[in-house]
Amino acid sequence: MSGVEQKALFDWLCRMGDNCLILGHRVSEWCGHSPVLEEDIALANTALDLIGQTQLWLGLAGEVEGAGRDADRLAYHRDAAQFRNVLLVERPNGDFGNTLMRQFLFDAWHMEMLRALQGSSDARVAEIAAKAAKEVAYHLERSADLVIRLGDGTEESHRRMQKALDLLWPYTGELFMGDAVDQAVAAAGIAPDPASLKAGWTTLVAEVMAEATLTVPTAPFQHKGGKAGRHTEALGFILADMQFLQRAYPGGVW
Amino acid sequence: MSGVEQKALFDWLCRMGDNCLILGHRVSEWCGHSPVLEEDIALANTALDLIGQTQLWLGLAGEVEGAGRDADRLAYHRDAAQFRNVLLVERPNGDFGNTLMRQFLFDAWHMEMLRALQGSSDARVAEIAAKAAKEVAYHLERSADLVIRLGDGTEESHRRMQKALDLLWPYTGELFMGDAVDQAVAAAGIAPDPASLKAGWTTLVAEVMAEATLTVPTAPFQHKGGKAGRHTEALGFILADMQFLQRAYPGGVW
Amino acid sequence: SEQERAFQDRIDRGEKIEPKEWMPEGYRKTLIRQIGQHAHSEIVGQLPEGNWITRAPTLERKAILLAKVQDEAGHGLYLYSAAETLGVSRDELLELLHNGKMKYSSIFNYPTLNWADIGTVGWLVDGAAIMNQVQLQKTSYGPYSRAMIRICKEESFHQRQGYDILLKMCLQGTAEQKEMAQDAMNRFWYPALMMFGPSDKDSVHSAQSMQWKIKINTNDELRQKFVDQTVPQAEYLGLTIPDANLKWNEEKGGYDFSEPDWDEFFEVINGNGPCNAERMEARVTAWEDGAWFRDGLMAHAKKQEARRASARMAAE
Amino acid sequence: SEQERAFQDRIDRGEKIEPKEWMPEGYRKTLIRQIGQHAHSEIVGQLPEGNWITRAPTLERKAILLAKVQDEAGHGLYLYSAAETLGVSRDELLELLHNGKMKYSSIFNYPTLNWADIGTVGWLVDGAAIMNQVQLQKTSYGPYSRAMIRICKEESFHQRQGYDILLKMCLQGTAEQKEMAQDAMNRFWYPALMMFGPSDKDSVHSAQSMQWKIKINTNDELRQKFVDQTVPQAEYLGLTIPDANLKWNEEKGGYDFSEPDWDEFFEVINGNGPCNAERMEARVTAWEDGAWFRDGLMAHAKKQEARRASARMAAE
Repeated sequence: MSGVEQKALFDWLCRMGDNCLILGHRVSEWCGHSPVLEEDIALANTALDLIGQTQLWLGLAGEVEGAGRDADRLAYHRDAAQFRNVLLVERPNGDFGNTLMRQFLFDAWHMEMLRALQGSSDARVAEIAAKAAKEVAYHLERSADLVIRLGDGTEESHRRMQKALDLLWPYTGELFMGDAVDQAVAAAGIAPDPASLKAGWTTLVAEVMAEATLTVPTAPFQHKGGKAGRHTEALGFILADMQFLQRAYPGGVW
Repeated sequence: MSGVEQKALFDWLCRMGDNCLILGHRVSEWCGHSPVLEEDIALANTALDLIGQTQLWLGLAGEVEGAGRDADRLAYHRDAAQFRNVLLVERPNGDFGNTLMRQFLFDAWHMEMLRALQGSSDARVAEIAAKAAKEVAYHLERSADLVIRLGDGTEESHRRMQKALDLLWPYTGELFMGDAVDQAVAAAGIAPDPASLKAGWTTLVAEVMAEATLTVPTAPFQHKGGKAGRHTEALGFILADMQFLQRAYPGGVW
Repeated sequence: SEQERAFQDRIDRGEKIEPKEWMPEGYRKTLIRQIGQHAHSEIVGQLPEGNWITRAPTLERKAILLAKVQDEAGHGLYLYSAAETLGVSRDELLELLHNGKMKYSSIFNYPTLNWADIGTVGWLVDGAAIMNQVQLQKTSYGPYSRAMIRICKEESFHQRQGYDILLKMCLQGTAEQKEMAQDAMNRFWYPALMMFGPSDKDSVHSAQSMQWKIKINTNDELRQKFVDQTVPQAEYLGLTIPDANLKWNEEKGGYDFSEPDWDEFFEVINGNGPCNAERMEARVTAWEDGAWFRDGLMAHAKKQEARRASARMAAE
Repeated sequence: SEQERAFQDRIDRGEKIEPKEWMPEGYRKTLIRQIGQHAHSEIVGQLPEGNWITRAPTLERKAILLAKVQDEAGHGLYLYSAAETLGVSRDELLELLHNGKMKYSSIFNYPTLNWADIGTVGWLVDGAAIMNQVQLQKTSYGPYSRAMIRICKEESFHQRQGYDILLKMCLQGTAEQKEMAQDAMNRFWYPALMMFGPSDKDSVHSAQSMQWKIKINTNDELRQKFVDQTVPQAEYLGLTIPDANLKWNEEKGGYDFSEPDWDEFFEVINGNGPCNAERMEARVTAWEDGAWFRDGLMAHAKKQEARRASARMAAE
């Protein structure tokens, strides 16, 4: 692997890992506060899967980088500008409908991505993807189902889900925007071109929203920046909590 | 000064400083989010005064300790268990009425305390108190006035203020509880016995609440712990934000 | 009565009582109270630990804590199901929790203030809970007993994970970390002892519950067992138990120790603990804010049912 | 008309127009829009800086930032008062802000992502604002001109404080801190240039505003002045301005530089910036959540008035 490719692969792996880490963090904020016990369980389970995937992606990122950073080092000792997650996953939880909608929009992309990655030219990537895909298939099944039921539920639940969709929609475009990093890993056969995932995602989202009686927004504006380290103001606060102990107690053993 | 007295004085100064620091932090969370522009200004001003007082108290604490810690070191490099503020000041902001009620209950104590401290046997303490008293007199005038106007305003504003008073009441008792630290500084003539402030405080609170048409709670239970470093779960999150930069960038120059 | 005597005979023979079978009203009520409280404790118990999930110091610790909190919610589910076999629904029980008519374990009214608290909660609180629950595997009500068997397996896992946090902090960690652990011990020791309930002589329900084998051991027996088990573990960690009277008693073959402050216990039970108000507010808010969600799912289910019905009609 | 000519003559002679005096409707409207936008900018401008108050790295920096944000709210107050002299109330203007019919400076739709952003906002954003405001001290409308004189004094203080943050970080700080500062520069440079508005040739209102001396300098003049002033300051900090075309032009005695991306500018103006939705949500939420507070104060004032009235009646 050339140095350039290695750097691109590292960046790309951080994107995968950071998406899982930050979404897992957001989901875990619900712990003990969800509308019904079954959801407490399901959310904890989702967060747990995502943190597990974080360990795999960031662990591999550290290996690829070869600078002695392991998954924890990457998770706990980078500041916001070094994080590579898409903005979607750092959006505040809002109400439970907003949390579910964010989960569905992400899961639908995540599933497409992991499917494609199982054919990666890098065996380690393919292996992680295969493991994660099993978990994410379940996440997607669950979030799609809930979006449908709540969209086509009461007037109130419909209103909330439509609002969530409208609010989150401008954060979905980034999932499919490619840059030099994406081109490099795509050229090496490691990962798909992000744009190639859009058709499948769009179809699934359209189907689910139709069944949920929700209207897919058409406004073209889309946020971006997360993949390059330009985040929203929310991320700094997430990291202040997440990293407190590691930052406050250097040399601690946990 | 004996070693014991010095330690007690240090602890006591931390209590004074930490009260200002943590309340200042809470108040500053409102910045740009208050119900009316005049309140944005007043709150920023209150927070500013409190941070200024923090610098004086913690600065003196550091001097007394003589271990090379300055006010910033004390503010930014202690964890929750080393903080000595009363629990009242770390209570979440809640609605604006709750914030005002917390401010009034604290200001009323703060004023009594600062008045007494102007006769401190320690000239440095008396000097800080004299300076702070001018600012706090204004805080108290303002918070008492608003509590009265909102208590005797609409039904809704009355309800909110009464709820705030009921919620915060069990956090006022700690202001008047003495311990070995208080005894030591009282014996040295540095600060009053906390219990001695209660009569004045109670009278003022009763007057203001009467004018505000609010009912002073009678339930006897009172929380404690903050003065000894046993806080509520809220403080850790406050510190995670407050201390992030100092913790994350050791050796930084700001 | 005849029925009551026959019932007691079955209990004495060690038979399990099953849902549809006759039971005295007092037995049913006591079980509902006990199982309900236990279920509530599991869900309220998510809060103090959940408080540290976003701040867990490593990814592995975060994952372990998430799994633990998930287990607790799961235990809540088993227990509400066990209570439902006695004719009371989960929603009814939750309403009693929310309006303050039912309690949860008072240990969860204490805050978690540093990361060592998470270890300590696992070690001491889950440890005390297990001590209670192990005996309850032998309880006379079948569904409760079976729930306990499942729960005990997971709990002992939790206890070991909690102890492991402290092993790391105390034996490999920095001086600051060890201080955290001692601070946690100082705060949790007596509340953990309180978990077994008041001394047998002051315990209202104990005698009847033991006769019905709803409880197997007395509060004091369990507390003694807990202390005897815990002291050497604390010694291994190098932590000091905050009790000047703690001393090995050769004669009784166990430790002598100070009673917790029972006034505090009753205060906390009655709402005056450090976190009672927050815990209840968190649960009630979650429930109220989630009403639209539950209503939405319900409405969807009805629509689906109606659609299926009209599809059947069309097909006929 | 005769009146309009006389009005223009007064302006041309450098006289100030005062509230009660006759003015063309267009003049009044233009002023209301400009002063209102400026006032809104001050209050929305509290948000990106307020975002770092709780995380300011030292007590002194926290105090300075609090004072600054307080000043901004104060500026908002002066400006709403100036607008009120034109017959529009603060509440009316706020309603126009909240329903999206009035704008605020689009710079505040960019996020503050690290502590150097606070320095950079002070240095570049306040710097650009001052460049605009200094000329406005000479504006033809009296109350506006006087508000500007007060504001300018405070703003130049803010700019120095912002630059001081960067001096510390860039000249005495760690490599990581310098990286933060460069990152902030990269993100804020073009948005700061946009603050002067589109190029004169594309600016709708400019010519008339200049004739009325509501504006004194053109957008392009001010932008050029800003770049010429800023480049050496950046050099002193050791920061690179993210513009490959930036070059001293001996002939014109100023720098050549790249235009900002005006498509982005218009997108952001039209709601599609990084933080537009958050900023508006924050302001609208603050206003709506505060309704009970404002109503309470109003109700109390009425009660007091009624009490005074009945006391007067009783006394008569």
